[in-house]
Amino acid sequence: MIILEDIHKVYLRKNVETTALKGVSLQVDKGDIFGVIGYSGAGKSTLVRLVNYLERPTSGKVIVDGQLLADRSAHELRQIKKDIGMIFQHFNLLESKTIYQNVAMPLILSKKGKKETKERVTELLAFVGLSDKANSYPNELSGGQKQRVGIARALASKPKILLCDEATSALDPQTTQSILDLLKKVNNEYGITIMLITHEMSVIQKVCNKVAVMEEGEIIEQGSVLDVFGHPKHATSKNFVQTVVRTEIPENIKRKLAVREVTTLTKLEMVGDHATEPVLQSLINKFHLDVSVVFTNMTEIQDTTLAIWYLQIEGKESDKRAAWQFLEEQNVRYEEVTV
Amino acid sequence: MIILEDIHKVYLRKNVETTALKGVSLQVDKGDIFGVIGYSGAGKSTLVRLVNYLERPTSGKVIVDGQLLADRSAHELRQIKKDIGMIFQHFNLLESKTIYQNVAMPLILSKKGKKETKERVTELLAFVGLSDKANSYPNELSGGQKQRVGIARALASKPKILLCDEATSALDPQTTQSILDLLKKVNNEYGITIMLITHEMSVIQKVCNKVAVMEEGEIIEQGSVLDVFGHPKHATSKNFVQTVVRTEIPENIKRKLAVREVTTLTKLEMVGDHATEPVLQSLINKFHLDVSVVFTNMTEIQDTTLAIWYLQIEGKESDKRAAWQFLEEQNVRYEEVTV
Amino acid sequence: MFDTNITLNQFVEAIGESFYMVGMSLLIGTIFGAIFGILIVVTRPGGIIPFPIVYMILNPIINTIRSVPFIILIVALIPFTRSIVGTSIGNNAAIVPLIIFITPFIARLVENSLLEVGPGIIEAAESMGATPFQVIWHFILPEAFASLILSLTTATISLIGASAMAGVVGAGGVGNIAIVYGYQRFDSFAMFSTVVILIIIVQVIQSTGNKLARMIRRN
Amino acid sequence: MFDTNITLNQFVEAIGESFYMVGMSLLIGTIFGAIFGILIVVTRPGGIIPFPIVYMILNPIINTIRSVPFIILIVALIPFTRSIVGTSIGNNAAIVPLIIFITPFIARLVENSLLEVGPGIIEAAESMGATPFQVIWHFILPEAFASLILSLTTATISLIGASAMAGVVGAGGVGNIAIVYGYQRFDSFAMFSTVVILIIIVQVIQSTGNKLARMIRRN
Amino acid sequence: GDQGDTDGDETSFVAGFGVGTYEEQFREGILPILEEQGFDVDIRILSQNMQVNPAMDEGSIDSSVFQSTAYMEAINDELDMDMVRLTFAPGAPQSLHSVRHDSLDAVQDGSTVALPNDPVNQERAVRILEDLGWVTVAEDAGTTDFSLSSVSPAAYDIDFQVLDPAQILVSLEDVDFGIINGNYIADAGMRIADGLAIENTPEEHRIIVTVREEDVDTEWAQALKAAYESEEFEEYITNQSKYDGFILPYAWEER
Ligand SMILES: Nc1ncnc2c1ncn2[C@@H]1O[C@H](COP(=O)(O)OP(=O)(O)OP(=O)(O)O)[C@@H](O)[C@H]1O
Ligand SMILES: Nc1ncnc2c1ncn2[C@@H]1O[C@H](COP(=O)(O)OP(=O)(O)OP(=O)(O)O)[C@@H](O)[C@H]1O
Ligand SMILES: [Mg+2]
Ligand SMILES: [Mg+2]
Repeated sequence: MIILEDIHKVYLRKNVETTALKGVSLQVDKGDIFGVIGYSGAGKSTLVRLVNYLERPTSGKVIVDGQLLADRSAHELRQIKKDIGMIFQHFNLLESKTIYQNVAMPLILSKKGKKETKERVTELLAFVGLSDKANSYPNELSGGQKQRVGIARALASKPKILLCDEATSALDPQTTQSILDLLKKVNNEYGITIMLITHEMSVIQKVCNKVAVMEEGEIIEQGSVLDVFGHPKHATSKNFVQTVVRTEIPENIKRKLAVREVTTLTKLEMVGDHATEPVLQSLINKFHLDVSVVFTNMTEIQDTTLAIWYLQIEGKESDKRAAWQFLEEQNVRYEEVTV
Repeated sequence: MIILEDIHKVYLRKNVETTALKGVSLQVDKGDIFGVIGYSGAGKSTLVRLVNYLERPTSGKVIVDGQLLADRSAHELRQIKKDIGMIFQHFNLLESKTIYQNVAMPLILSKKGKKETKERVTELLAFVGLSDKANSYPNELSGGQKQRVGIARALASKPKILLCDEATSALDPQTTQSILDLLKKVNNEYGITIMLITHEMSVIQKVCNKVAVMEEGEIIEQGSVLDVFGHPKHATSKNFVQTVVRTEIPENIKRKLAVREVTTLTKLEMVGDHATEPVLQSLINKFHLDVSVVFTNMTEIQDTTLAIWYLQIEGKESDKRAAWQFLEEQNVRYEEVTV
Repeated sequence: MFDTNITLNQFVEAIGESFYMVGMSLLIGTIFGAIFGILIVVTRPGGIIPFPIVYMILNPIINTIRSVPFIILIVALIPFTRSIVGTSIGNNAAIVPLIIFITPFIARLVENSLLEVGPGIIEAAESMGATPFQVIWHFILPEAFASLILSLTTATISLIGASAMAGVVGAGGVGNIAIVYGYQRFDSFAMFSTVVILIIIVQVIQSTGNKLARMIRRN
Repeated sequence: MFDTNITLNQFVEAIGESFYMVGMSLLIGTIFGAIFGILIVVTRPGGIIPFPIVYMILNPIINTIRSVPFIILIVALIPFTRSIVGTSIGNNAAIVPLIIFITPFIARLVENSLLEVGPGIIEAAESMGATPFQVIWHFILPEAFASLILSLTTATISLIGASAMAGVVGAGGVGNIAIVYGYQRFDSFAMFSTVVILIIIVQVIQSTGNKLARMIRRN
Repeated sequence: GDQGDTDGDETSFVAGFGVGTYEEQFREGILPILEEQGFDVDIRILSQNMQVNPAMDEGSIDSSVFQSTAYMEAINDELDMDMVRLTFAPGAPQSLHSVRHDSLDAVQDGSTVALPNDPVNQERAVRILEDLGWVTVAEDAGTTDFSLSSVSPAAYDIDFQVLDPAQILVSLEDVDFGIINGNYIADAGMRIADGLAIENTPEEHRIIVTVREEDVDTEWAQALKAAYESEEFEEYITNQSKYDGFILPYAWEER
């Protein structure tokens, strides 16, 4: 549904060139919730702004819904844009209009009836928890309230594609959760395609089915969220994944291990149903091993549980070998790690 | 060092009153890193803006460094403000000046020498990773880059108090981490007092020693981070803590438990060194219980580890009782919970 | 009572004439000025509908008219004025050069105000697929409204000043009384009282403008 | 060659006189206009140094001067002019009323431009403990600079228009040639050529202003 | 010098004018005579006649040619000055013109007549209409503050259009009749003689050369007087067709 082909984007000012995108290609299918992460300045905002042609590529193709945007007339572009909602990083609200009018704007532009507009706006404001601010002006709102107005506005016209540039970064976790639930709902019910920039891996973890990791204008890794989160390949991706899926042992525990002169640990990785199976007990009871849990973490990704265990195992070598065999049979990934 | 006493703040426009703060009192000691969390619109920004008198209280006292701000002359207030750095939620950068000039501004205002200014600004820009953007203008920066400029600017004059209004909300986790490290460093080395608003509990978890939870203009809970995180009392606080310290069982695991008709679980809570002790193995080996780990989570708070275990324990009643006894001796909090 | 040649009647009539001339020319001048100001903002290179030809024609025309001293403008426009209102003298005839005088002035002020609207707002509009007209009507104009009001206030006051010259073509008005009686006939009372009236009128217009602008800015 | 009364020499001299009068009065008028404009912005209720008395005095003074038709202003100022430049006749004498005319005009435009600077910027300044002067100098003025340039352009062009009236007190200049020869002596060539010169001058000023403003806005 | 008061120095002075014919006469006909005699003359043009007397009052100019004796005397009262008539200058009479009508007979109630807006010229214009019997002028009509309130209908109820003097000529199409100052007629390439009525200028309305009383006996004032009365100047005036119809100084008639 959204295809970017070998996009380059160069900003030029007074002979100073800033290359924001260096040959980016990606495909977002209909119904995807596509997450984009990356360090600050990686080119994420530039990337999504290409989709509704707020930014034109220096080279490369932007294809939305089968239409090559470069070939479309201004009028056709406007029609395409009407089906693309956008939540801006800096909100871009009209200071001169009330919250109600801000949210109603896309409907007014589409010449929707008064009644329909009123219903829709009222519903959306209620949803984002700002019904009592309908007649306030943006400069009377808190940061998070402004962001919610931006979200309501982007959804007002029931777009087919929704572009979110850090739509929840100014929101507390609860509000974020309710917004994410809404995004999931519109995605499920209306099949809206969503492209979502965020810094919070937890956001991607909760709603995205696909993710692209950007670094210095390039996509360094992309794929299904479970793949990327489970086995990030690139160092940057690992860093990001690390923030939600604690796959590494925290420093303070490492320090204690050092004191106790522990150098080798066994790391187990279990996904899905395996995660909650009594593997640990089997190791202790069946193989008579001495097991202590050094660090453990369970994370939900897309309704699946990913469990990481760092264990200190002692016992007879033969018992251990038997235990390894057992783990392999159980499809549990295990690994000896040195700390 | 910062004392707020029974502060009320009412915004008035056209006879519409918005009460942003309803009798807030708090004390931030010298050297504290004081976190403020709360839902969007709770009054967090209003609260910190009182400290440098950008907002004047409708009633109540603001005392900074022993000085009642209401009693100070405009000139004295300016001197006080010079020692208070502020990072704004919306950055508030000068569009007409380069990044270098923006960061240099507090130094220029204090009439610092050219050389000193240059050194300090260069150092700060290097720190926030924007050395190559020194001659760019704010509108050429990404959201996170702007935020970093705001951070560098607030630190430029080596303030005694730093107010951060969501200073890292537009930043990726790595950059956030490096900023937080910096905050910790200036806090340690120069004893800077920091008041920090954030939505990300993980930020508070990483750097704050004290935290206040706000709701609808009131502080509903405050205290040391370990206390509030370990045992949040108020429902809202629990919700917040929940986002980083997974104390509840995820939905998908609950569903599976329901299928298996499991209704009671044992919840263990271990803090500090206890967290990594081989309690589990003892339960299995010493008391011959059948233990399977349903859900587990370990979180670092301020260099201490907090571990939560949800266990499905089966075995003889007598064995269980002995186990409970053992846990009590070990100072492990345990609880039977129904799912 | 006073040593003056003018009667209260003349005064009242002059005030009426001033309001008529300034009001009419302000009304029409604002319409055209706003249109030209908007055109010049949107058609400029980098504007929302870049249209270099329109910009390159409109810009010098505005400058040209602004260059011409008002009195010359009055004379130069006589044939045009006559073709529009049928005569080159009287209040109606004065309105034509007043319009031509104030239109480019308003256009420039409008231009300046509109250029102040941030690019983020225009991006928001474009992301919604707003037509150029909608961008102007629903986004740029409302955002620039406070500034536009102040600009219009400035223009109105300049217009009042210019209307004093309307006496050249036999129009009346308060300013003309100041010139014809106060200045040419050394009638200090007439001079003084007309200036006072002008001050009051201007003061009222200015504070109305300020109040409106402040209301719109809500501070 | 042409049926005209004026010589090339007169023309060149007039251009020089225009530049002198407009330049001088612009320079001084800008200084005072900027000061008053700034004062009126910062002392207003809710401004950075609310000082109702200054505001309440300055605001009507600006309005008062703006209310007075320029020709009346020239005459009314004669005693003042004489006390300043020693005579009420000639180019120097014309500069005084031109300054008095343009100062409040610039003050108003400056006011309008400065009011456009967002409250966030001023908060940033205040949070740094900037003195009112620093707030103005380091924050408000640079942020409003592009708009100020356009305002100054507008003022300059209005000043050129007004300077055409300087002939009333025996000053010269291009506009005066247009009036004296073109208007009063029906010398079409003089009229036409002076207007062309004015157009060129104004066009140059305007495009310089536009270019500067665009450079500052960087788009 | 720049300053009118050239104390002691009697060979230089500042000559002030309004716009138009009198300044041109001076520049072309008088100035050469004075310069030959070694006088240093600075010419000042004020684009509004109104400003000439105040300029003389403050000493910025030493002589002027633009007003009539009657007006000068009224101003002497008004501004408390002491100007005197040095001599007469060739004056352009006002004349009544029309492009709509061929003769005065077309006048009727409601006919529009354009008049100059300044008091001096307005009074002169009204006097022409008074001579024609169209209006009557009140006994106590002012001079410096002459206004139409002292004019009442006689034979006809005339509709006055008060315009800038220079404007009347341009606006002739829009009125039935217009009374135009002679200097504009000359400048516009028309002839005073073509007017439907020409001002019968009484002495007190003839154009004079004015100086301050204290200056009358100065060297330059006497030379100026002599120049205006000279044959050389008379020759210049009478040889130029644009001065046809001008009212010539008494000094020349007496010759
Ligand atoms: N200038 C104002 N006029 C009226 N109401 C205001 C104004 N500023 C803030 N408020 C209101 O006061 C309340 C508290 O605002 P505040 O900005 O302190 O919230 P916050 O906790 O910082 O929220 P966020 O996390 O979304 O930034 C909000 O309901 C807001 O709408
Ligand atoms: N108008 C512009 N002119 C010049 N450079 C620009 C411009 N806009 C963006 N850039 C640069 O392009 C790069 C990518 O910017 P972009 O806004 O896409 O980053 P981002 O990934 O969205 O970052 P963030 O997470 O901080 O918002 C940055 O280095 C930025 O400085
Ligand atoms: Mg971005
Ligand atoms: Mg806030």
